[in-house]
Amino acid sequence: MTIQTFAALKDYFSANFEVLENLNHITDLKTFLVQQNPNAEAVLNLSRFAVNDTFVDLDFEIKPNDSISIIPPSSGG
Amino acid sequence: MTIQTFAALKDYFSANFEVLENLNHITDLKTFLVQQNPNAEAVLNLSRFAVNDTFVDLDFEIKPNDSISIIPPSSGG
Amino acid sequence: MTALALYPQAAEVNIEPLNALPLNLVALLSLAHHPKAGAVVLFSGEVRDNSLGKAVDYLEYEAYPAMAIKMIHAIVAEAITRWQLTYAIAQHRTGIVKSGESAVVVITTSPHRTEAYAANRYIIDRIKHEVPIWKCEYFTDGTKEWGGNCNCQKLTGDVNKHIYEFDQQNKL
Amino acid sequence: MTALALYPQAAEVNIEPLNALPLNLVALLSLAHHPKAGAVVLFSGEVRDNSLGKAVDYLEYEAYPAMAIKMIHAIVAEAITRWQLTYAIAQHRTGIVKSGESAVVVITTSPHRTEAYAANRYIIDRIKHEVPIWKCEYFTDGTKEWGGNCNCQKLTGDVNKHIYEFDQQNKL
Repeated sequence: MTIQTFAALKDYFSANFEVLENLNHITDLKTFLVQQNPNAEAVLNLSRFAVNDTFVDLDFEIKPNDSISIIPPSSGG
Repeated sequence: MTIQTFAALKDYFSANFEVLENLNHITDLKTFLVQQNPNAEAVLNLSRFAVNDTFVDLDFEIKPNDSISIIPPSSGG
Repeated sequence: MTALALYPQAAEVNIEPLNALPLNLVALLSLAHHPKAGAVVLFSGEVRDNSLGKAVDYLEYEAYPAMAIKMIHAIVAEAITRWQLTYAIAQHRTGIVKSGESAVVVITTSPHRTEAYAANRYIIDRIKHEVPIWKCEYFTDGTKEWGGNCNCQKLTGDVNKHIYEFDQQNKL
Repeated sequence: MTALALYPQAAEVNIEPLNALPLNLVALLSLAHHPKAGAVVLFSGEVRDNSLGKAVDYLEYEAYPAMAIKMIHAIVAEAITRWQLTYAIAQHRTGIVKSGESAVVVITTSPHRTEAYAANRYIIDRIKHEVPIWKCEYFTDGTKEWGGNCNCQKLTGDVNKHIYEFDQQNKL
């Protein structure tokens, strides 16, 4: 699966990267990313996940070719 | 006392006229004007009175040299 | 002289409350930028091409300037104090105003948006209910009619007591 | 062909939701006139020269266009339907925005003013809470900080559940 990160998340992860591990749900991806970079836990807890540009919950099932965007809290305006 | 009228009131009275009768309160002026033109009663009942450019109640005491404005309901905007 | 001295105190900008010429929304809006204002709200009341189902040709606004000017200044000043605005102005047309033209403009600015919206609504509601300005609607069929926006007296029983949409909003 | 056919259906005017260049409030406002619209409300969110007491040099806005554009279109369309607006647009800056410049503009118009104000507030609140746009504040002391306007998760316990100022207003 491919991952996109934005804004404050880019202080912890690349803007775009690939995850090859076998992860079943969004919550597993989140756990995996916290393991990769424990400092990112706080901002990951505040972030929304989108799969193929649609927001999903943590129990959403991921398919290997999904494109996942991790969206920190909005601060437009 | 001098009287100014505006908007719909000008269909019933001059824009500016003088009242020489001895009237003590605004309510007396209102009664006097209804006597002068009974058709104006409805719009006079909806109008505010101002003495020397300040809104007053019906029991306000009028002095002979007062300048009185009769203000139909606002319809600005 | 600090950097801040370069900026005017926008709340004090003096705008004529009545204007016999077309309202220049663009010029008025351009005055509203202020380094302390994060929120700018502009309201423009415009003439519609119909009123209660009849086709409107144009409106004509009459005002009693001696009272209207003072009252608009006072309403704007009160809003500036109450919501701590960085800037506020209101200007109303007099004379003939055609469909699609602006009859009244209100601009409010504040550091955050809640105050700018609330103050803007407060100013226009009070102007519409209280300020001695009247519109006469001229219809395309040749008839005319004095508008009577403020019907509060029917509900309050007192021509000097108004019911403001602004307060109604807050009560919901 | 009736007289009405001379006017565009303003609600359908297509405005790009994201703009990398300075927002042209004047041009956008000039599109908002409509013969059925008695009320025009414009909101401009502008960059202040300070944030939490620190002097701001400029902001930089990042967006995720693939989602942001679709979401802003959907929010505006929903507001048009809900409040039966004659016209509504929203446009947000990306890139560097300096103090006093507009970062976001929302314009709503409707026959009467209650709907234009309500819809305007609704659109800006949803944009600020939901749409993937982020600001980074660059301070005059050389430091920078990602803004975090939306703290709803602290109250709702769910990053996908927001508390809108718009609804709070209605509950007062």
